[in-house]
Amino acid sequence: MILVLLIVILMAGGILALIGGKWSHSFPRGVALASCTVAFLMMLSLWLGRYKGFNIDADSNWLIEYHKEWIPSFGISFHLAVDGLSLLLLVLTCFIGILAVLCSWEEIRERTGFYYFNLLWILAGVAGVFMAMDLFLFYFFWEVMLIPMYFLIGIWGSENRVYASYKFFIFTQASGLLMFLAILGLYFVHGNNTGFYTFNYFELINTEMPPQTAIWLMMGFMIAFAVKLPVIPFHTWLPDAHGEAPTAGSLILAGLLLKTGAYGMLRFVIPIFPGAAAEIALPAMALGVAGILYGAVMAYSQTDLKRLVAFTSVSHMGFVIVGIFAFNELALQGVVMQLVTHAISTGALFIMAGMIKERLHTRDLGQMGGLWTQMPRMGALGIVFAMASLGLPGLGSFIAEFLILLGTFNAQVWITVIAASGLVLSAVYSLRIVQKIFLGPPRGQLAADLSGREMMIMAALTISIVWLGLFPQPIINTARPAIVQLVQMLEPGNSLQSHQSYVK
Amino acid sequence: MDIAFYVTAAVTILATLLVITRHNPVHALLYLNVSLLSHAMLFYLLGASFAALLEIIIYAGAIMVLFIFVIMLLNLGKETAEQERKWLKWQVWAGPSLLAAVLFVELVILVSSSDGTAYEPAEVTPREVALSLFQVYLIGVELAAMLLMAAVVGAAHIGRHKRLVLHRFLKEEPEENVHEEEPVL
Amino acid sequence: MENLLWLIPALPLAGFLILATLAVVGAGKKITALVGAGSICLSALVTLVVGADFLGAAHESGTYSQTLWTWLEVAGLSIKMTLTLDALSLVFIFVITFIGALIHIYSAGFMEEDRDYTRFFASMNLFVFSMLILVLADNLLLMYLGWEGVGLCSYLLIGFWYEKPENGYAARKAFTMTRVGDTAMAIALFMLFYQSGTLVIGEISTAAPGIWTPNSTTVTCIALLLLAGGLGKSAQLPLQTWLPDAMAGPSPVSALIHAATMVTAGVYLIARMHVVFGLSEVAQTVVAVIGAVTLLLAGLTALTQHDIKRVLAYSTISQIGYMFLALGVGAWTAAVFHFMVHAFFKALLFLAAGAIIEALHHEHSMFKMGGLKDKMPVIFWTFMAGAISLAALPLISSGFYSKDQILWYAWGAEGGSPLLWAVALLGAFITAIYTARMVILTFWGEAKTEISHYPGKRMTIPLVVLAFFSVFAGFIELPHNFGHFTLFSDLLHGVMPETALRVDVSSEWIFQLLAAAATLGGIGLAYFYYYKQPQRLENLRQDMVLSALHEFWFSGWGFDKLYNVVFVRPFLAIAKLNKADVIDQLYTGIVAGTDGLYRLVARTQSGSLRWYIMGMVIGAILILGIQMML
Amino acid sequence: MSNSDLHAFTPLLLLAGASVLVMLLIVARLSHRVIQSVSLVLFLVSFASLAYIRNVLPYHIDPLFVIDSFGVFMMGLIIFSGLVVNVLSYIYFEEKEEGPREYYVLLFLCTLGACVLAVSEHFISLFLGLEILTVGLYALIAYLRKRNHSIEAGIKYLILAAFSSAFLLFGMALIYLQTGTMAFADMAKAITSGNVPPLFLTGLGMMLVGVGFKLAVVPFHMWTADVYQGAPVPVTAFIATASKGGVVAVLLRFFIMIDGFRMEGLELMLICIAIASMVTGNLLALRQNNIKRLLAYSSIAHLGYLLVAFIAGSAMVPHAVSFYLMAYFITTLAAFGVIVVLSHREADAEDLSVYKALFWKHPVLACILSAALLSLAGIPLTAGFTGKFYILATGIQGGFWLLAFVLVGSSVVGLYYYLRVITMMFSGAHDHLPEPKEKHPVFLAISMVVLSMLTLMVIWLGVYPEGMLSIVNQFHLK
Amino acid sequence: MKSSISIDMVILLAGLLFALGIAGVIIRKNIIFMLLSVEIMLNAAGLAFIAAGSRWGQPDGQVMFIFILAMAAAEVSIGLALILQIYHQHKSLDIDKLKEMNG
Repeated sequence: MILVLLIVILMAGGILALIGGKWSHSFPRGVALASCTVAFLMMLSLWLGRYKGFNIDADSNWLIEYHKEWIPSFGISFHLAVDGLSLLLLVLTCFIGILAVLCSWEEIRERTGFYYFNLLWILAGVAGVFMAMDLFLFYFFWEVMLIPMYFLIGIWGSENRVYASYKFFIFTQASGLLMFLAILGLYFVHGNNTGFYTFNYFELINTEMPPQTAIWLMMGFMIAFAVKLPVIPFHTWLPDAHGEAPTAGSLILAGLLLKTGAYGMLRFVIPIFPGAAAEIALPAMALGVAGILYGAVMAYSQTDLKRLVAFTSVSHMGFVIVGIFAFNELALQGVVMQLVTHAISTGALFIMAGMIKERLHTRDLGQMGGLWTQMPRMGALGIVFAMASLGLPGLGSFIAEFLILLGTFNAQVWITVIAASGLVLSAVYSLRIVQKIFLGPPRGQLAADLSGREMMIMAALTISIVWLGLFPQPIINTARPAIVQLVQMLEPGNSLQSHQSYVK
Repeated sequence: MDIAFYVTAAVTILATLLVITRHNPVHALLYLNVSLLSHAMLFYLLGASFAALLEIIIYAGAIMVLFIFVIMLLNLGKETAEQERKWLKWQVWAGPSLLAAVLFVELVILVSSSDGTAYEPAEVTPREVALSLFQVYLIGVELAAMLLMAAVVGAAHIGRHKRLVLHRFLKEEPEENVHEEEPVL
Repeated sequence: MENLLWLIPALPLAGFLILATLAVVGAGKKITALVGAGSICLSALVTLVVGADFLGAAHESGTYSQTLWTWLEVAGLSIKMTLTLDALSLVFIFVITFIGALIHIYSAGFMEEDRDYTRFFASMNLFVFSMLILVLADNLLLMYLGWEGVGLCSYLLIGFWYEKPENGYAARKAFTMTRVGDTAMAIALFMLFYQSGTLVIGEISTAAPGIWTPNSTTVTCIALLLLAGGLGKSAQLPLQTWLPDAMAGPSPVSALIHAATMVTAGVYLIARMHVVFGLSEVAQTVVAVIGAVTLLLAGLTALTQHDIKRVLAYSTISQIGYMFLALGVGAWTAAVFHFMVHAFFKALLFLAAGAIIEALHHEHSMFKMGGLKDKMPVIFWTFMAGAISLAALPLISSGFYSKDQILWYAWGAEGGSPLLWAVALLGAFITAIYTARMVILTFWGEAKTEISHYPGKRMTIPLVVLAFFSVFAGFIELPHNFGHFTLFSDLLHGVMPETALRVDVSSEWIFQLLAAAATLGGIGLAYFYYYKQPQRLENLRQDMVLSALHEFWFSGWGFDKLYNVVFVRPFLAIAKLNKADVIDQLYTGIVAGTDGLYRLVARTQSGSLRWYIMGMVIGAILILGIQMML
Repeated sequence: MSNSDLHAFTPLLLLAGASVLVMLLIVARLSHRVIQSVSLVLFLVSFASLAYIRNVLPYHIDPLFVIDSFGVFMMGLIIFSGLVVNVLSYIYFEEKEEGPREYYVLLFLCTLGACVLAVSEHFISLFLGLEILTVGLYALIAYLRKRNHSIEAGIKYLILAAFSSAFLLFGMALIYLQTGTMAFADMAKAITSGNVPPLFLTGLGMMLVGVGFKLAVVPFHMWTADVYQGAPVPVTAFIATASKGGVVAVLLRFFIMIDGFRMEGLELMLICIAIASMVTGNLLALRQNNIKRLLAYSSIAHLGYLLVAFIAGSAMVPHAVSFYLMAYFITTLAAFGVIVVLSHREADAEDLSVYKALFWKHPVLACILSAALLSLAGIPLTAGFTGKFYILATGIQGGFWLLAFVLVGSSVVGLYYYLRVITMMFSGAHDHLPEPKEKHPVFLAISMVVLSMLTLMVIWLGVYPEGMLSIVNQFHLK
Repeated sequence: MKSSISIDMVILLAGLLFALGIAGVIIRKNIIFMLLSVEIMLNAAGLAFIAAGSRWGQPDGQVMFIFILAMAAAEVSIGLALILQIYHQHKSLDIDKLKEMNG
């Protein structure tokens, strides 16, 4: 029930904000903050409640489940369930949600009601994606998060927002529809095999199909997730969307929406199509590596701060796909870490870009420089997150990238070596950010240093990233059962009867 | 009786051809009348005498008269014929005719690919038709009435012609010029 | 007492955290200096205590470990936050905390005028912390944390005066180039993990002989990759070009980071992993050759520099070259010994140079100095102490003892060869020349720049202390024919093997003599050209070949240019070329195509009824056509 | 006709009677307000009568009609559309220069025609229903006869409709010639044995031209935009919904009864038509700045989507088609409703610029229109999504992957223009206050209530379609 | 009345007339002529129905014909009313002038 409650709180908060926005300018943000906080606390209590000592209390992977018929005519049910992986991402979702509300606090002055409505509904959609255990429901949530995001970019974005919002929407929608086709295909393959038509994940996971079919169906899923992640060559929506979105929008995009792609691969592509996934592992990893390098080079060449950060996302997500297709526990744990830490580090960079834009009214790196003099606090934090972005040990990203590379090394030596060269390039672009914004002669802009609210946001992020860097074990332990199971699935002749293992 | 059929058919085709090629509307209309009359003849030959009568009375009579009315009302005469002559260049009609011809050829091929047994046209008497109309297809007839009602109401509304009102005190109700009467059934 | 081990890195870390908080809150300079320097001094104190305890207790295993918490535990990979103290790390932490403390005290005076006083000390403290982690780490991943951490601090401190863009670029260059090495090292870590199943250094060292057959490709690969990491940090060929530019940072930074400690991290790494290196002859040879080539190249470059700090920078590269050479030939202890001695005298030289530069309105060029001998006596004498050690003046300088040992092993150790020795000897000659040149240009002759102010006590006292050590630190390790006093190597032999010799030890005196001759010859040559007859030098400059050579050396053998052409420019060109993202053009193309299709079909909606009917007829034709076909 | 015949026939009789009654009211020179209200009541009564005949289903009135649950459902949809159009008509026509009274007569007749189509199982009733609908529409389209666009649209529609009717008739004649019957069921018997005779297929092909015109599928689509644009907005809404619904219903019934799916040639034709419609429709709408035309083009695409389900030929077809039609009807009515509310005396709210900043001026209207457009685009939470899901499921079940891909691909293109409208609605500043509308607060309020209800239905069908699905899934046409 | 007319011949005749009607509709620009041509097509269809009815000896063909007649009348009436309006507004019956809506 807590799972349903999570979605309900977010959605209801959104509606309340929408209605309240008619009368009061500041009411909606209060509501939004309250509902995000409540959601966060709920998830946190769930996590801590299940997390005993060093291991998640796991007599089963599935910690909690909610199941109710929805459209029985098609075998569709409202089926939510959470394992360690989902739980982590849910906590992350709520955390990023709070930050998103906080960093919109002053930035958004118009139509606040509608704004926070959209914000909360995106969160609800993302949360739904992380919980849905019915493929139809999954697709449903997958799309639910799009429209509010589209509004968020399209209404509150900067100059080129309309183009960006179209691009974002059409890319994700197009790929989403392909996934939908694949879901339907899977539905019928399973139905024809067993005579039992259902969208239930735990049933479909055991679908047997000829390899050729599996490849095609998997491609449908893969493309959708690859666009979200994004894997080159499907990344081009990202810089535009990130660049034009309001700060909270970029934060959520980078922090959460991209994660849904990786989550989808972990949750659906590998378990449902282990054979096919193994078959495309090498090309997928090659694309991942290409993404790492390409994203890094592109990031370096950008003059727009937010676009730059967006391309770093492309680069970082390249690690994710490399790690996923390395198919071993080390790499997969690295992927989970990368999902969490990237949300924090890149999110922080976007928040910072937003703060700078609020002060200087530009995202052009050419017009920045020497900001350290006026904003030493931001300068220091900027360096922290630039370092996080380049994977400095001691910060969370390092753990992620190290584990991914370490895991991948076992699978593909040369892929790893090339991917590792991304570490050098990431230093190149990350330091360029620092150089262009904070270093150099001051240009005489008037920019106040961080306010108390902003310090609070950044402090939360800094503490998180350091915590993740020095003591990542809670994350790893929480994700472990899910990851272990995933790895077992990939071993041939070891198809797990997973539906028997969740809590009844 | 084959001869009669072929002659009538020839007349029909010729008349129809002339309808679509004449410049003067009235001429065309008259040719169409000829075509309709020969249609009636064909119907008769096919044993549908009732239909033949209706063709003459309603089609050639009533409907064509409507056309005549309109042509008169709009005073379409020589000028229209001139205009038509200008319009009907071969560049204009060659392509469309070709399309029609292609369609016809296709039809011919498709139709002639059927079994093609000759048959005896059976005569269907007016009585049978009437019985069928008022027993089996009674609802159809009623629906036809609704159809005509729609036509009347529609035509009445569209055909209505507003006069220019010169003085606001003399503003009259728009006069209804019904150019249409309900065709007899 | 050994339980205090964690305090050694924790104190600088606490200092950093306090200073970071102070930076936000805003604090006076006094308290900043107190916290900044105090934390390191305390750390040094703890080091002394712990060190004494360690030496006294003499653990049976020769090491002492302290586990703080588990860092990472995934699928067979278990990394603990464990600090390990053994003789090698003891030497290093001693140097780090002790010299670090002195430099912090010096900095308290040196940086007095600076606006970002707090930031400076915060970064310095963080650096000391990272460096301590690097040397105390019990596993390679933790070491990597320190390894990259010092890189970060180096970056922060090179770019400390960020308002000058060049400084920022220099910092970036340093970070990026070392990152190249670090990445290679990361790959080495992967290989090590999969080969040995652990990243704990001790376990690897123990297990190594059982895992790899000597000279196997794998072990060579691992060693070379580790070496690449070391090359980056230690500014050895071919990753050396960042170090001279790193002189953009404040002089205490150069002293601490770019002379005494961080740049020797490569030496530490190789010494630490000596078991792995010992298994691969190829790797050993490569280390030696790189060391030799680097020391020569850097020495020749130092010969031509104008900027006093750049001379010192190249000399640092050169001296580290010696250490690598020593490592390469298997003279492990000699390398570490030279490291220690070098740390003292090079830190001293940098600090003294910093004091000079500050006194002369931030004038870096030696040719605009001169005549300081009498005006700044303290500086002069301390600088001289450092300089004789650098030049390895026989008998009275500690540099002589450490360098002499290396020269001897370059010949005599099992990995040594006459060629290596010859190069090293030539290097010693060159070292003497540029050292003398530097001293002469700076302190003799006429004064060319006014002195604005004199260094205070906080700056001079550390100089004096360092000068003492530069001169006398060498006496803890004396050659066999000089009393055979081997306190230092004895200490280390618990950790590292003794150097095996291929020739008899009795011939060592010849090489000592030759080394002394080289040094004295070099000094004499410099004295002749730079003091006695400078016009001769002018004549030499007229020579086309020599001046071209001078240019070439001056530019650091053209490495910067080469890298510019081979790496930087192509990268920039690609980045610039593809700024608009070529893949995006694909989608733009699709959009344009769709738009074109739209225009095409939109034209069918002409509004002409006849056209519409024709469309229908065509449709009918097509439908019937399909029927005909089937 | 027996009493039970009459019983089963009540809705149609009511509609026919309503048209006569309204005519009498016109003669009595009652005001627009009264006539509109009376028609509203009459529509409601007809709609309610559908429930009344529920227990006699399925009922055959030989040979012309079969009144079964599918037919009643379709009639329900059609009458419902008529009802909504009727509600919307008041505020639209009251300000117009034309006397709006005859309009209601024609509206009833058209609804009647469409309903006849929905329950006919004979060529004669098919033809008559179609013609009642079409002839009524001639007049309705050109209703604002003083406007050039209206009259242009009228004549275009008239000539094309007659033209296509001729094709339809000729095709029917060929089929009749081949089979000797005009009842669908008998026809099926006549062709069960062996191969389908070519004459029959030719007839089907020619009928397809006629039906294709009514459905506005490519290549018989070109009239759509002009007619949508020229006709009064409520009429456009009617064309988009009821008129198409009736034709789809009869076509489906015809196809299923004669088992048209086994004819490969026909299937191929339909596939071509479906693909062409999806692609062309969406392409045409791409940069359209007139929202009526835009919706016209989108309707072309949507009929293409519908054909995807149609072609699949499985038992799911009637279910998918009925559900999709319902979703489409509700959505389209909502969209046109917004246009009606925003239209002025002088001009319809057809230019996209009218919709600028609508979100801030009329948030409710904007939300309704957005919901409608998103539903048309097939985004979850809306009826359109469920409908599209059903269609895709049907198509994929039949193994028509190509069609499914084209559907997906073209609807991505389609997204663009729906988004354009939505973007238009939230772009622009909140510069001026809502214009003080309207003179007819009561009817405006009623319209708004209806539109809001439609929107709620759109969302309801998107979120919890199970109730409706379980109704739809009972249909059997064989 | 006996005849041995081939069914194909009648259908072909109807088809030809139908095609002529189509040609007329496309060729002519004058709306009246277009309407006339449509009448030709409808007539052709009627002929086909009569022929079919006659082949099967059923009245249905004629019944259908009658309905076609009704439909033709209905259509012509509205069509002509529209023509009047067009003429009043455009002073021309040129269909190509009615192209205001396009795109």
